Amino acid sequence: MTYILQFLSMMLTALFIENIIFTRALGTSWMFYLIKHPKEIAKQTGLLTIITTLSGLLAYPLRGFVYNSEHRHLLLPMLYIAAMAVVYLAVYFFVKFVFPKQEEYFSLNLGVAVFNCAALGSLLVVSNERLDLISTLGYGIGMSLGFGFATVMLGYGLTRLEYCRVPKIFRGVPIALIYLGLLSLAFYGLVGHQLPT
Amino acid sequence: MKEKLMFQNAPHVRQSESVVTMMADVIIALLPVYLMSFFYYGLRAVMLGIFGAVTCAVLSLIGQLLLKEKLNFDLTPIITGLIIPLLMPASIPYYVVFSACAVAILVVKFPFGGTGSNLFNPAAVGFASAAICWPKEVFSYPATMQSLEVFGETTARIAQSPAYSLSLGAVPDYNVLDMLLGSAPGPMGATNILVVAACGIFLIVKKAINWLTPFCFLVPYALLCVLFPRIGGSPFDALCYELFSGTIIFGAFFMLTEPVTSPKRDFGKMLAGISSAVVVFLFRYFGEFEMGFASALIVMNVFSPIFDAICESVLHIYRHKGAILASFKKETPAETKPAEVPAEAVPEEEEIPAEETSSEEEVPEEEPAVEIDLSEEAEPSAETEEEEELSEENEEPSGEEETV
Amino acid sequence: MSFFVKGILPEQKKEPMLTRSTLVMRQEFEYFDCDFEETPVEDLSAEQITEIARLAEIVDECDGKMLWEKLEKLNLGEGGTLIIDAIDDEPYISSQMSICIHQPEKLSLGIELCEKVLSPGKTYIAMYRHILDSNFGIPGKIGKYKVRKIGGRYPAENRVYRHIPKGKNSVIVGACAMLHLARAAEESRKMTSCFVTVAGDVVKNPRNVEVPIGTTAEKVLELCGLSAEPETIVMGGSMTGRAIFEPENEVIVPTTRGVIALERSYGTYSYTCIGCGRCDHACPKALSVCALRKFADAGKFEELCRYDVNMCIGCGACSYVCPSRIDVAATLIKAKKQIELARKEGTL
Amino acid sequence: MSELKSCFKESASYLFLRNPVLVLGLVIGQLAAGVGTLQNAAALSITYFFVVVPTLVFASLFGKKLPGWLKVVIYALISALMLVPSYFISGTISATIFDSAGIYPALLAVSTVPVVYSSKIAENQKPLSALAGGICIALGFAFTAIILGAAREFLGSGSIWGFRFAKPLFPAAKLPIWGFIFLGFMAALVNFIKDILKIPEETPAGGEEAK
Repeated sequence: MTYILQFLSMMLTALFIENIIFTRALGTSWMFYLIKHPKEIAKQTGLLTIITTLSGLLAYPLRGFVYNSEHRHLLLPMLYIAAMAVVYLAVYFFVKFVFPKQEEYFSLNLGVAVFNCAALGSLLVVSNERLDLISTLGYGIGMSLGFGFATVMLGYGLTRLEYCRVPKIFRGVPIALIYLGLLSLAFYGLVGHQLPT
Repeated sequence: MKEKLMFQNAPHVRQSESVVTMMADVIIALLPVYLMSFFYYGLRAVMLGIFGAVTCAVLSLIGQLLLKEKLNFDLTPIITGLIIPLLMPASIPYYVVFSACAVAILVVKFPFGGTGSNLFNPAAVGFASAAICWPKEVFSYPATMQSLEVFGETTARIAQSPAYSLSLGAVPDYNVLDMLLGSAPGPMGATNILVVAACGIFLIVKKAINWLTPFCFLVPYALLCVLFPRIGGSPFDALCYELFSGTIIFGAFFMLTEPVTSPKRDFGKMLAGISSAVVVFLFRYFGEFEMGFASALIVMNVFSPIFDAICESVLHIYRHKGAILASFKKETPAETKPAEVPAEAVPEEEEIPAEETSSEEEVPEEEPAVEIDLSEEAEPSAETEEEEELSEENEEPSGEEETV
Repeated sequence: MSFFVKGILPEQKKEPMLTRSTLVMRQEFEYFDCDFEETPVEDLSAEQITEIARLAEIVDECDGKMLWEKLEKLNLGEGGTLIIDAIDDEPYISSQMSICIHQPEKLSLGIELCEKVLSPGKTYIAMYRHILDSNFGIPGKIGKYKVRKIGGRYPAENRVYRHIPKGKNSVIVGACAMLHLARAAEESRKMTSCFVTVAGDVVKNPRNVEVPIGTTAEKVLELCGLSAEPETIVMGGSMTGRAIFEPENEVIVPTTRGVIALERSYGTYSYTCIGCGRCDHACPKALSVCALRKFADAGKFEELCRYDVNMCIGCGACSYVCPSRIDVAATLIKAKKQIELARKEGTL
Repeated sequence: MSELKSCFKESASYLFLRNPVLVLGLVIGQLAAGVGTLQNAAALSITYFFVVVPTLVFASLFGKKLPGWLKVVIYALISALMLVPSYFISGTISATIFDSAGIYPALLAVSTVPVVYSSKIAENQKPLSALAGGICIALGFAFTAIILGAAREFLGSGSIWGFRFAKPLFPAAKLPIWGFIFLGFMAALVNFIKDILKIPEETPAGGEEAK
């Protein structure tokens, strides 16, 4: 029971208080891509959740060796990218032999869903917090779900911008960035005054 | 006779109320609040207000010039500039007010297209950004009844605000009457609960704001505070301290009701009020800062179009009720013959005040089903309709009683 | 549903036109010939009355259709209702109401004839009740016919249907048409004139005037006198009428209900929408007007259709209530027409 | 020769008119959150250069010979390998650079350009134009990052490259939110300059800006 509570509290923390987009600004370009393709959001968020969980599990026993190294900042990302590569291959072959019909979709989209800043970023943030296994899992899943939540929220706001009289020079990327910044401001009120690491 | 004739579209009589009168009402309602803060903190409070208003007005003119728009002297930036200092302590340095106003106008308003297009409440964002940037200045409140230096650094005695005590889980050392009258330290405009509430009721009576928004915000918020108190003691104390500390009452009347960023329909306003009560409560309960209200308001602004969409989908069903019912009844023929069939034979469905403008084509466009909607909920006589209207009007005073 | 649809309550400004007697503009009468000219009015048969309406060329002023077409097609029967339209819910306009007040005998005769043709179970005269800015009392009965006071907000004409019993036939005819029917039956007079309200803040002597069809707006205004140069002259109702530029070329037609001269124009008076949502509540059809206007400005036709722009009846309530003085109704009507055009061309 | 010229013209547009950050909207998060100071900006620029250029060149050389599902892994692993030299070079900037820049330099290895762009565009290019394109993308990134880093460092802590010479004007400028907003205004500025020069949206000419 305590494990479940711990898991849930870490998940909610990662989902709202330390939202991956609003407070850590990870995976924004992928998010902007997804906003243009709203049907993909649910699928890719699901993929992201699976990938982060699996890679986190895979790298969890190994990261103890890396932590105390002098070159932690170099070795940790390389370890995670290697883990992600393994997970990518595993998932790909799993799909290829179990659901052959889905192979085309996965060969096109799985790569983007695995190798992106949101996935690697959430893994790195989790490892920097030095949490135990349950919390790591909860935090990772919460971060992935938080990504989907932020994408939906931002996508809704940006469609609203189509009907605003946005000046010509602000249309497109600039207004999306300002909108994102202002939303992050709201979440900062919750977190308090601290820089993310 | 011909020379002066001008073109104008159909309704040739308009309501006397306009944006200017609405905004002027809000400004008039803010003046007593400034008077009270003048009473408690001296001239500096008034100077901060004037400084904020002038800054915002000048910046909005600059923004309009930069966007090469037609210059439009609307009063909305002045309201923004008057609200921002009221959310801050009277000892706030002028540069903090300036930066908050600059963010409100140049970041929140103009990139989105100026008045009427902003997606966030400018005052809330301006205040939130200042609070994040200079938390020490924004959240240290001077004790009341001391005249502060008009310009420059202040050397006022700093007191702990009730909101901060609450966030620590301690009972504030001011009694409820102090907090009602505003002699507890806090944001310079938001502590005078009685004055602020009176000004809010003035706005409601003048119909510059809708009574539903503050009502639907404050009642659920009070309920939440009673159910989950942060401090010990009787629920009434907890309620009063939670409700009267921070910017809850001020925000409910002056910030939550901002027309641009709030939902359009009454139903949407109700939903928004209730959900912002929950979000504000959560932000204040779990948040690090005392600025829960402003942050929660920014988050709620994102959701207001969703509330509009909910209203629209409800009304869509209402408008197509006839057609939906008909299709439903077709599937279940066991029921009695629907009333639609003879009513469709009503020959002259549409009675538009027929003039040249409402041309002939529009008449057959009207679907007969819609007329049935009206007839279905037919009142038996004109008297009942009058009662219905009276009850509509009677609801307003009841809302005012609750909010005081 | 009053929670969603509130409607508007415009200032009616019907005084002093309503209580003053109708002014008759000098004109030549035209008469028609028929076989039953000598028959007393009481003995006319239903077919003969329809024939009279046809010969007299009576136009129903509330929708511009010929009266005889209405009379010919219908036989209401026991459960049917005949509604005499004297609603006049637009500000200034009071031509139909003034007929009911000043010429009740003629009107009763006209209604009696009409009843003979349609044989309805119930007949009443509908009038708009909310004339708050004058202490004029609407009579309970005109002749032997009951007056039903239509309450509520503008546009009241929709609300008439609320009083129709479920599943029953009903027909609405204008009060002026009834008056003309009575005249035609008694004097064999053709419908050569119509009733027009001449009002506005620069009209010296605002009155209800009976003018010959085809008179120019300029002449009508000269008759009543102007105290200042008007910026806007409106043909038709104050809510749905049309601003005119050449009063010497614009003629009165049977459906014209008013000529209104206003000192100030709202044409150049424009703020941006602040999203207050008053238009949403004003709309009698429960449309999301605020969103519709945004879509119309952005040219989003699919969204406009999804939000039911085709249900707009062009009543102008949204424009009336807008604090920013935006021409919401005109925008929506234009968008509606564009969509109809696109549908015809098959591009949508 | 003219082919070479057009290839360079194409690549040079990445510096300004098709700036990867301000116009294409890539790698925003790392810039907004990671570039709080000028030193961080330099570290990120170096890392980005090392990550992007070899990956793009590799893609144009061998991309077409690889099966579709393997490509992404290979590109990601190459860019991860390239973190090694960039780590040691950027380590010379300052002793605490990796503590202040945090996880953001490492994240560049899996950003859009090395992973997606290489398989979508660089594969169809010749190695030379891929090289030029990669260099220009990295330079365009560096240009944006350095301006942003300098501005935020000056406003946020009143210093440039760690040398303090003024009182901080606006301490919150170091926060990611202000990174987003500054980037938004910079992108608006680019649009404004494009608007003044009357450069059409689709066909960037990119001559005089490429200094």
